[in-house]
Amino acid sequence: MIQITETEISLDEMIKRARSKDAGAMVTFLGTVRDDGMERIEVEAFREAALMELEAIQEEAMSRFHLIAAEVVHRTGTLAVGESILAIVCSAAHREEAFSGCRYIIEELKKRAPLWKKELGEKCERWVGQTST
Amino acid sequence: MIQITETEISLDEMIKRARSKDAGAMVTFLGTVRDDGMERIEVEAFREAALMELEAIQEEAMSRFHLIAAEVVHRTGTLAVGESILAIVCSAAHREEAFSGCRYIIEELKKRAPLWKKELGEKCERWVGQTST
Amino acid sequence: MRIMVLAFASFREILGKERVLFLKESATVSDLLEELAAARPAFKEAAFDDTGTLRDYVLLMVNRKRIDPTQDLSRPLQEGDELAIFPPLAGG
Amino acid sequence: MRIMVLAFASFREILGKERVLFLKESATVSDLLEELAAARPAFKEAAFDDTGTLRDYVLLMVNRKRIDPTQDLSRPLQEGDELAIFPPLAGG
Repeated sequence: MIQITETEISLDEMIKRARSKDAGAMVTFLGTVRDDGMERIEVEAFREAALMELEAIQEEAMSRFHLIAAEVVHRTGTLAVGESILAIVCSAAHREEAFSGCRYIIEELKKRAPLWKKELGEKCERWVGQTST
Repeated sequence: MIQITETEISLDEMIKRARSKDAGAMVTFLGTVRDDGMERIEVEAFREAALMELEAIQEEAMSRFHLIAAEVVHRTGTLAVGESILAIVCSAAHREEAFSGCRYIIEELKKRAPLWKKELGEKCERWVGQTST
Repeated sequence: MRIMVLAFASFREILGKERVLFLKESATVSDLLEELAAARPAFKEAAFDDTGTLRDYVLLMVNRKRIDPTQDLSRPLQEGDELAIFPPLAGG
Repeated sequence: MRIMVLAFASFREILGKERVLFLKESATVSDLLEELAAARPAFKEAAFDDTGTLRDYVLLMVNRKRIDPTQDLSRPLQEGDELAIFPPLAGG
């Protein structure tokens, strides 16, 4: 399941969906808001394009690493320090595949999915990964 | 936290404990009972020695990969297909460290921690990883 | 012809999330960007350097497919096309 | 002297989980294993090959530290030592 959502990510639900009697390993990546001196972040998506891209990435990961299930949920909106921005869950027969699949999805997502983060502090705000204009 | 337990693993609790405002990434490994033609497995531990070894592995992972938290819970007793045998949760500032730390712990656990699995089927039973005697 | 322009992140803050532009037939991506720059000095400053070249970090999609700003700016747009403008990706 | 023997997995099924053995002073790991083999033919068959050599997959710990069966079988045990016998590890 691929989702871009304004509401809190339920890793629990994702893990339930990824469980299978054929799976011996499940690897989960959770990206959380790290305290970098800011108070909160805003996450923005080009929703339709991001969903398309995430589906493509999911399919690539499933077939390359023989995954049994791959779940990706990306949060949008305003998030406080400590909250989950992104969750990826991959299940496979063996751990090698589950680790590689999960890693593949996060790396490709960062390169290809049209999503942006803005850090908001008391005094300043800054789009992540952009040189100041 | 390191634990060897007869009761069901709560990944949720482990993730709560591993959350931190300094963490940007959390990687979780869940080992589950895969349907290999058997009905259930029995997991046995040399409890005191396994706890000692898991603590040593946890400390190595924490310092090598600058982890913020590392949680390891291994189940013992009788488990059905689909149940969780093992959960590892690692949080770190960045994903590279969280992935490497989690991977390190599972690989070392398999090599070093005195734990055993027996597959139980309708007609046969078999200690995993052992040539028949 | 009618082109939908979508802008995200820092470019959304300058241009708004969506706007419809009416351009002459056979207008190119470059024509559209110049029209936006003429209408919004803040966009011109954010997207172009002093020599009038599109800055490196300006990313573009036409109909949800990335185009290469070093090669595809002369590409003619079609009635109903959607052009998206955004800075480098930062998801996850 | 008193030695505690712990056995796990397939060796637990043969030997039971815990047993206390009383050995003569200066008995070695090897002496202990031979005593067990003499008492339990099933253990002898599981742990030793036809030439009387300890099989590869027999793992040993003395006081919760692994010992190397190719080198340390002649190691003398001490009063109160704990010897653990088990097959290859299979956790996770």
